[in-house]
Amino acid sequence: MSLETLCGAWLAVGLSLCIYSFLYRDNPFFKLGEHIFVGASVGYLLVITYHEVMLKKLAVPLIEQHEWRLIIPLILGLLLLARFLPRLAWTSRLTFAFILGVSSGVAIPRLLSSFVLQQVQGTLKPLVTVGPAGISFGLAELNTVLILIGVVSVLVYFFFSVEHTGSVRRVARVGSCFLMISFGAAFGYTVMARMSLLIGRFDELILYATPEYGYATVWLLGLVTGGLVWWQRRVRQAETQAPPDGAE
Amino acid sequence: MHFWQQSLPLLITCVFGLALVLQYYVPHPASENFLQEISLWSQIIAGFAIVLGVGSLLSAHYQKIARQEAGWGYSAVLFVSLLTVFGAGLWAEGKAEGTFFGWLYDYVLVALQGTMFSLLAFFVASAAYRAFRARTLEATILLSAAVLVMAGRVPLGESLLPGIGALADWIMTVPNTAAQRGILIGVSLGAIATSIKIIFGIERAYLGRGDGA
Amino acid sequence: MAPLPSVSGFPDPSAGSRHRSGRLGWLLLLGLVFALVVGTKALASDSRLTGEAFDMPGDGGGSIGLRWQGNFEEMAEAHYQIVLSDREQGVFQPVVTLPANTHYEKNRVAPWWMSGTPHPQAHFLQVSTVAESPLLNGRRYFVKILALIGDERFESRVFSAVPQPNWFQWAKLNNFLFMLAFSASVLLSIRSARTKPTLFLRRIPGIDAVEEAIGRAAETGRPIVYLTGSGELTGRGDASNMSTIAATVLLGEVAKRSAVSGTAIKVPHRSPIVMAIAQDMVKDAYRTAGRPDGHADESNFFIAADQFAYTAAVDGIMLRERPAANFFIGYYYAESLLLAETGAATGAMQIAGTDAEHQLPFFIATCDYTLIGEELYAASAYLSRDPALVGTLRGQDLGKGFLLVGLVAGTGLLTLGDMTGVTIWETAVQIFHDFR
Amino acid sequence: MREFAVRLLQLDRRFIFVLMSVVTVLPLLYPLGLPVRISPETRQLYDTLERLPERSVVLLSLDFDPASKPELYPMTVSLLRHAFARNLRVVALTLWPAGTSMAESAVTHGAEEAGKRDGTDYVFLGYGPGEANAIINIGQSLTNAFPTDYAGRKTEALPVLEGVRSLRDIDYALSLSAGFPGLDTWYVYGKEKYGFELGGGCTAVSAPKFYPLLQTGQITGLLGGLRGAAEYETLLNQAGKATAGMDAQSATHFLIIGLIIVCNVCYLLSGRKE
Repeated sequence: MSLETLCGAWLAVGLSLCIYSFLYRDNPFFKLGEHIFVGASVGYLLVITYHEVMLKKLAVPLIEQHEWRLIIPLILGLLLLARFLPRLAWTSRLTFAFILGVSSGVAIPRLLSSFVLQQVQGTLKPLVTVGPAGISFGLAELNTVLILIGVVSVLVYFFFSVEHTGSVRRVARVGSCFLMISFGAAFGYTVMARMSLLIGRFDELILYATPEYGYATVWLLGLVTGGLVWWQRRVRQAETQAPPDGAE
Repeated sequence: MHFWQQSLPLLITCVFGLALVLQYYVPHPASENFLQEISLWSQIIAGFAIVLGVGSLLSAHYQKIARQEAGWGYSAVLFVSLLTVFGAGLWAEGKAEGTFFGWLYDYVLVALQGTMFSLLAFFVASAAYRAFRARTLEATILLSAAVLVMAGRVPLGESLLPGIGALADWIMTVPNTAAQRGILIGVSLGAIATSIKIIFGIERAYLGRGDGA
Repeated sequence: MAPLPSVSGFPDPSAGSRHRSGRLGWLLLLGLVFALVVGTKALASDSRLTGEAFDMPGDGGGSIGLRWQGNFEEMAEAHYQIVLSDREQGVFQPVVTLPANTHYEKNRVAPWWMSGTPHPQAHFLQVSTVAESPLLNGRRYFVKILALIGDERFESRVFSAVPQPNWFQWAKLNNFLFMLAFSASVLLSIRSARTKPTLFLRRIPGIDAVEEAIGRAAETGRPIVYLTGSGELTGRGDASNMSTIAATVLLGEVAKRSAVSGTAIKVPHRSPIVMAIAQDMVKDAYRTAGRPDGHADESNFFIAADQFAYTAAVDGIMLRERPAANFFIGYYYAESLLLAETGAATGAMQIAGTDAEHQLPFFIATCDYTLIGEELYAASAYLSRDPALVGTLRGQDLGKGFLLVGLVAGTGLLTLGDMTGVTIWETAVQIFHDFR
Repeated sequence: MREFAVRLLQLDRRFIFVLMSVVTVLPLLYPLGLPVRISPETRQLYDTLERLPERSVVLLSLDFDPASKPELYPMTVSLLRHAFARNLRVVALTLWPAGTSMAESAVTHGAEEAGKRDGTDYVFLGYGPGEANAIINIGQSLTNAFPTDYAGRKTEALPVLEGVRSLRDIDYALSLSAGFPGLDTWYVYGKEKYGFELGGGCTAVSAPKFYPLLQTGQITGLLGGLRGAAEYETLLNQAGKATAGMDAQSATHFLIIGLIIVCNVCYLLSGRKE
C-alpha cells in the first residue's frame, strides 16, 4: 500500500469520527470537522468554477476564438459580483432580472407540457377494457380507477376557493388519505436513503480498521473518545463555577 | 435613478421572460439560435453566481475573524482548509487523477460530506423511538404505509413475509403515483403562476427592500 | 414501366383533400390552421399511386412530408420505396424502403387540429435526410413513390415540395392556449383581489391550530419559538423562495396575535437577509397591534449559517426555554427531523408548514399540525389578505378546477365511448395531450 | 405500567445511537446474502440498455456529489459495466460541480476495467454549469455547450461524438440524480423538446416523486436508491457494494420498524400524553 493511501485513510477516518462525535453532543471536534468540511467544499467549488466555467466557457473562446458576443455574459456576471460593493450593489439587480426573466420564461411552457399536460394525459384512460369477449374490468382497470380517484381527490384537497363541506369534504378526506400513504412511502424511502449513507460510511470505516491500514479506525476512535472525555471534564468544571448554559 | 434601479430590472425581466415563453412555440432557426445563445450566457452567469454565493459565505466568516467573535478560530480553520484546496486545485490545473488536489478530494471532501449526511441515520432512529407517534389518523396512515414500504423494500422483509414486496410495489405505483401526480400538477401550476408574476413584475422580492441591495 | 395491376375497390383519389376538413367546426383559430396547412400542398393526379408532398407544417425546416395511397397492402412481400432528387429530371436517390402495411397515417402521433381525420388507407412519412445529408430549406425537392412487389415495380408521378422553416409549432397549439388562459386567469384574479378584498378563501384547519397555539402560550406564559426555515431570499429564484416569503408573511400574523395576548416570540435565523425582512414584518405587526413598544429586533436574532450549528443552538433554546409552541414554517432540509424531534420531546405544541416535500413526512409524524405544500401559501394568503397572494391562489384554483373537470368528464366520456364504440371522444381529449 | 412506558420513552437517545451502530456493523461483518428481488422499473432500464444496437450513444449524467456516493456510485459502476460490455459509446458529464472529480474517476476506472479507449469509446465532458440551462445548451448544440471535454480536447474532433450534434442524437440518456438538477430536470428541459429516451437512478429520498413519470412513460426505467443498485448488480450477476449493503439495510429497516412499534406501544400505554 502506498503512503498516500495510508495517510489518506487515517485522515478520512479522523475527520469522519470528528463528525460522528456530534452524536454525543455538539463539541470542538465536530466544529473542527464541520469547518474543514465547509472550507474544503467551497475551495473545491471555486476550483471547478474557475477551470470549467471561467476558463473553458469564457476565457478560451473569448481570447482564442474571439467570440466577442461572450462579453455580454461576462459583463452580466461581473455586475452580479458588484453586490460586494455597497455603492454599486444595485447593478446586480440587472443580472438577477435577466436570470429570473430567462428562468421564468423557459419554465412556463415546459412545465405545462411536462408536468401538467403529460400528467393529465397519463390519467385520462377508459376505466374498462373492451375486448373480443366484451367489456371487462380487472386489476389493471381497478388501478386506473384508483389513480384517477387519487389525483382528483388530492386536487380537491388543495382547492381553496370552495368550502370543504358535504361531499367536497368527503372527497378531500380521501385526498388526504392518499397523501398520507404517499408521504408514508416517502418516509420509508427516506429512511432507506439515510441508512444507505450510514452503511456506505461504516463500510469504509470497517475497511480502514483492518491491519493493512494500521487499524486506523480503532486507534482514532480511541483518540477521539479520549478527547471527548477530557473536553467534557473541562466543561463540567467550568459549569460548576458558573450556572449551566450549554446545548442540550 | 429610479429608472435604473427599479424600472430597468423589471423591464429586462419582462422582455426576456416573454421572449423565452414565445421562443418555445417558434421552431424557426432564428428562434432556436436565440435559445442556444441565451442558454450559453446563462451557463456563464451561473459560474459567477457560484462565486457570489461563496463570497457571501466567506464574508460572514471573515467578519467573525476580524471582530474576534466567539469561535473565530473555527472560521480561521475554514479559511485555511479553503486556501489549501484552492491552491492545490490551481496547481493541479483542476485535474484530480493522481494529484494532491485529487487526494484532498478523495480523503477529505468525500469522507466529510458522506459522514455529515450519514449522521441523519442516527437521528431517524432516535426520532423513530421518541417522536413518530400515531397521534392523529393521518399520522397513523403515514406510519403504517412507511412500515409496509420499509419492510417490503429489503430482502429480509421479503423472505419473512412473502408478498410484502409486491404490496410495497403496489403502494408505490398506485396510491403514491396518484398522490404525487396531484401534488406535481398543483406545484407546477404554482410554479407557472409565480413565473407569470415575476415576468409581469408583480412578484419583485428580488429587487430587495428600499434602495439597498 | 411495368403495367399496373388491375385493382378493385381503389379508394377515391380525392380523399386527400376531404380528410383534411375538420367536421366539428371547433375554434376559429383552428380553422385557420387547416387553411394554412391545406394551402401548402400540391395534389397528385395519378390514378394508381396517389399522393402528395408538402413542407412539414410547424417545424424548423429541413423536412418534407409525404402522404400516399395505393392498395398493395394485401399482397405478400409488397414494399414501398421513396426516392428523392433535387431536380425533376435528375437521378432519384432511394430514401427508404418500407413494408407496404406499415406507416399508416392513422397511427401517426399527431393532434387532430393538424392531421384532421386521416383516410384509413393513407400512409405518411416525414423525410429530412437523403443519402445522410439533411434537406436544405428553400430548395425544391422531387419525390416519387415506388411500389415493389416481387420483381414488379410501380411508380407514382413526381411530387415536389420545398422545406421551409415555420414560425409556429402547431403541435403545441393547445399548450399555447392553456398558457394564455392560465396567465390571464392568474393576472385577472390578482386584479379582482385588489378591487374586492373579500374574495372568498376557505379557512383551512391549520389556522385554528395557529390560534390555539398562541392561546396556549398566553395561558402558560411561556414563549413561542418561530422558525422561518433554511430558505434564502437571494433573488436567484431558488425553490425555497415561495415558502420563505410565506413564512415571513405568516410570522407577521403570528406576531400580531401574540402581541395582543402579550406572549413573547423568539425567531432564530439562519439567513441575515431573511432576518432583516422578518424584523420588518414583526415591527409592522407590533405597530398594527397597538404595541409599538414591542421589541421586534430582540425577538429576531441570527444564529449561524451552518446547518448543524444552527440546529444544535435552536435545540438548546427549545430545551432551556421550554416554549409553549414551536412553529416550523418555511423551507427545510435534513435539519427538520432534529428540530421537530427535540421540540416534541419538550412537550410543546408543534405546527409545521413547508413545501419541502422530502421533509413533510417527518413533520407530519412529529407535529400536531402540518400545513402541507400549498396549504402554507393558503394560510399566509388567508391571514394576510395580500391581494397578490389571494389572487394567485384563486388563479391557480381556476386552473385546477378546469383540469379537474377535464379529468372527470374526459374519463367518463372515454369509458362511455369505448363501451359504445364511439371514437370521437378519444379525439376530443387530445386537447389535454402533449404533442411534439 | 404507565410510568414505566413514560420512562422507557425518555431513554437517552445515545443508547439508540449505539444500538443503531451495532445493527449496521454486524451484517457488514457477517453477511447473510439474502436474495434481492428485481422490481419492474429496474428491469425496464436493464432491458432498454440491452436492446440498444452496438455503438449506440448513451449519455450518462452523474448529477450527485459525494454526500450521495454510497447510493449512486454503485449504480454508476454497474451502468458503466453494462454499457461498455454491450459496446455502447458513453458520453458522461455532471451538472453538480462538487461531483466532478468523482464522476471523472468513476468513468475512467470503469473504462480501464473494460479496456475502452478515451475519446473513441467514451468521453467525460466535465461540469455543465447553469442547471437547466446546461441541458438546453447541450440540447441545442453539444459543441457549443462543451467546446472541449474535461481533458481539454476539442469535442468536434472526437470519434466517440461522431454524428452526435445535440441531445437529439442521443439514444438513451441516464441521469443519476441526488436532487436538483436531476432526472426531472433532464425531462423538463431535455427530453420534452429533444425527444431522446430517458431513464436513470436516484437517491431513495426522491424515488417516490418519479413514479408518476414512470407510469406515463416519460422516463423509461428507474433505479431507486441502494436497493435499485443492488437489483442492477443482481441482473448483471456482479455482486458489488450495493448487494453487500443489502443485509445491513434489512437490519436497519427492521430496527426502525421495531422502534416505531415500541414508541407507539409506549405512547398508548402512557395514556397518549406527551
